[in-house]
Amino acid sequence: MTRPAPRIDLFDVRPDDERAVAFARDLRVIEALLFTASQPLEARAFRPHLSAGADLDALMEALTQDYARRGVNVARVAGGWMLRTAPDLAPALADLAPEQRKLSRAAVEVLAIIAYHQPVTRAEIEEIRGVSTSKGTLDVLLETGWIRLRGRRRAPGRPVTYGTTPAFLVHFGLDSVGDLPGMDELKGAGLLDGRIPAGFTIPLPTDDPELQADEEALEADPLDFTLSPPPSDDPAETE
Amino acid sequence: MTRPAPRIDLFDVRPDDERAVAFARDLRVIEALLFTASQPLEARAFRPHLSAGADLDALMEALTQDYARRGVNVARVAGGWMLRTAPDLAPALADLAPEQRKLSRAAVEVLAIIAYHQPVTRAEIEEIRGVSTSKGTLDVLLETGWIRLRGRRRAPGRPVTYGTTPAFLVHFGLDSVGDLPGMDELKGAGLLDGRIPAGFTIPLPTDDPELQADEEALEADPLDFTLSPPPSDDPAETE
Amino acid sequence: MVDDDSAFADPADLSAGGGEGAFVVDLDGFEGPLDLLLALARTQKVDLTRISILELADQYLSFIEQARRGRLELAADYLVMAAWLAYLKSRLLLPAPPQEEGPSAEELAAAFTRRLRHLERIRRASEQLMARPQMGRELFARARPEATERSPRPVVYVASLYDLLSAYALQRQTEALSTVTLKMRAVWSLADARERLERLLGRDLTADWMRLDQFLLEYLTEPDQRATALASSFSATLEMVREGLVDIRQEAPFAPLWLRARGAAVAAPVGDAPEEGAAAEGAGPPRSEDT
Repeated sequence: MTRPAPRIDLFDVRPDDERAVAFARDLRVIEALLFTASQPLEARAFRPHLSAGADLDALMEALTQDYARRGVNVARVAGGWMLRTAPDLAPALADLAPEQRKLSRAAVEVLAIIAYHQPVTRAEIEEIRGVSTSKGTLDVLLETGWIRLRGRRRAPGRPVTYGTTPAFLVHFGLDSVGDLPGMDELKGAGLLDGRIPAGFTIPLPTDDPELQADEEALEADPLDFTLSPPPSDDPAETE
Repeated sequence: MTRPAPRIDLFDVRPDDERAVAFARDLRVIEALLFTASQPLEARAFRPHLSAGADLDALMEALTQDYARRGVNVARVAGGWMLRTAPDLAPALADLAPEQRKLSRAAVEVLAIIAYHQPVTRAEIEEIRGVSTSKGTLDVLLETGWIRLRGRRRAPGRPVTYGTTPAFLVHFGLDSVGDLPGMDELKGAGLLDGRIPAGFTIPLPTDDPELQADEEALEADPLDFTLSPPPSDDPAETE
Repeated sequence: MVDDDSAFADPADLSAGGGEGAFVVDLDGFEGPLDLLLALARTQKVDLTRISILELADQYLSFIEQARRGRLELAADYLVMAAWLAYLKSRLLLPAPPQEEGPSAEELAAAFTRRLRHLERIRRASEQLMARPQMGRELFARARPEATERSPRPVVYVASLYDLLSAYALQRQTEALSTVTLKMRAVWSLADARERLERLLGRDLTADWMRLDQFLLEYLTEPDQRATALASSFSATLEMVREGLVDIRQEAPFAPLWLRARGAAVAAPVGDAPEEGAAAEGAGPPRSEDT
């Protein structure tokens, strides 16, 4: 095994090398921005803070390299970049992890179906699994913040469509839903019940906030209390 | 001015150099711990995670040096260490885009009543909502610049009347408050349903700067701070 | 349909039902018939594409049979699936009828296999997904990202016109409807009426006959309370008559009701007033209780 070459010190620049000075400053700014961000930052979050004509790709590449062997890494997630601890340190940091409730197999399966088939309705999830989905399962997934109600399918009954959130991508370290593991295997597979012809392929999942052609907005239905906003927690409001 | 010597790459170690490997690993762990910490960390916070016999002073010294020229620095704070952005970057990080904050449901409700019922007093708002309105809610609305104190109702207690501002019209894309949809339009939009009892009306609001017949000027009362003018952008209010 | 497990079920190995051919009949471990079928298919140890549907159907049917012999309550889903597989099996074994409608037995079987394979792929994908390093478990982000040398951001509030209008409509609607309920609560209870009557009669030292509605007038500023006040007061009056506290009389049906405190009238013989013969029904009881 060969060791990677020692890094060049990106921050060690000659003061008269204007480009290098600007590059180093931009790197520092990006580093600081990433450090302060609670969400992955997209390119447009950096631009206003960088020098004119900064090469963001080169900057991100240099910073990613620079952090690669450190205890904190630059990761490409949910269409942006974020800092997070290095995966190999997980055992050393294990006691930082709060006691996590493990998702049940049912919940994991429903999450996967939503991720790979989004936008997807509850009936479709049930069709794939062959069992009805308890409301609790969807509630737990909604509570994780990984799935959301997208809209309604333009179909009889106007069923709600589900999809994943950017928080889902961040949690599982994915840049986009196209990077979901096992996508290739699923793509060629026939879908759902026997009525669908053999050559049918699964459409690529999309978590685009824009509604699909067969979706419509999820407007509040006064009778559907599951969609009504939660009660205000402002004590003065509750009389 | 002399440039400091380029740093040595702390993370570039020969795999057979056991001490260097342990040192680099400890550095990475410290880095990760500092990164995830919400408080400055004291020496004893690191110990359990480090290799036996780790020289914490040497580690912290090396890490502090290593971060010194970066966009994020190791700082000695309150008897511990923390990572924070380099002080010289503060101007560059200053947020250019203002933070978008969603109004609470309570605030939207109060705003809606003020818009439709202006000039309206707090008691009248509460009558319509059926709950008391926290001062915070009105403060937030005043902060948005969308509502203003108009004057006082010529009635016992001389309650303050509220109304909307031109900024309100701009934000909601209205030409005038007269463009707020009336009952038929609200019904048409499905916002009001058929259960509305007879005699239900929606008032014609006015945001005319001229005081109404039952209003009088809002002079400052030196003892009543709740009525003191907000940081209003309407200079007429501040006298 | 069977409900799946609660979202945080115990993470017991759910494939526990599927040993080497010899099945422990325990449906608790399975999430519906498809799950059971997948577990059964696994015992064939072949790729799902090459699985024998006939063999699978037999395995499933005998499993269900065992479960029923063990007097286990079987969810309808399992029985529906059993019926369907039995049907598919017979279609596969028997020669196709000359004019068959709909998909052929082979097409049904193929579609069924696809469905099983799809669930299996989703399962595999979900395992891969969950095997990834996850935030807060293996990877950690900044705990308090705001603790930095940054100047505070200006705040801009956002709300949409739709938010505004729906909030308004919802409130007005709620208010309009709740106002109706409030009005319905504006009822004189019997206790209210009696308390007021007692106060009135106690105040009236002369204890003359007085008209009930006359006395009520002073309370009744709102016309829509008349009916409830009159009804409750009348009922209260009857109660007080029964207790011997007041006398009541009425000249004719729908004529004004008169009442007076009984205590003031003890001296006067009650029964001799000629008008009392015309007293309405409500005035009857006092005489009978007089004895």
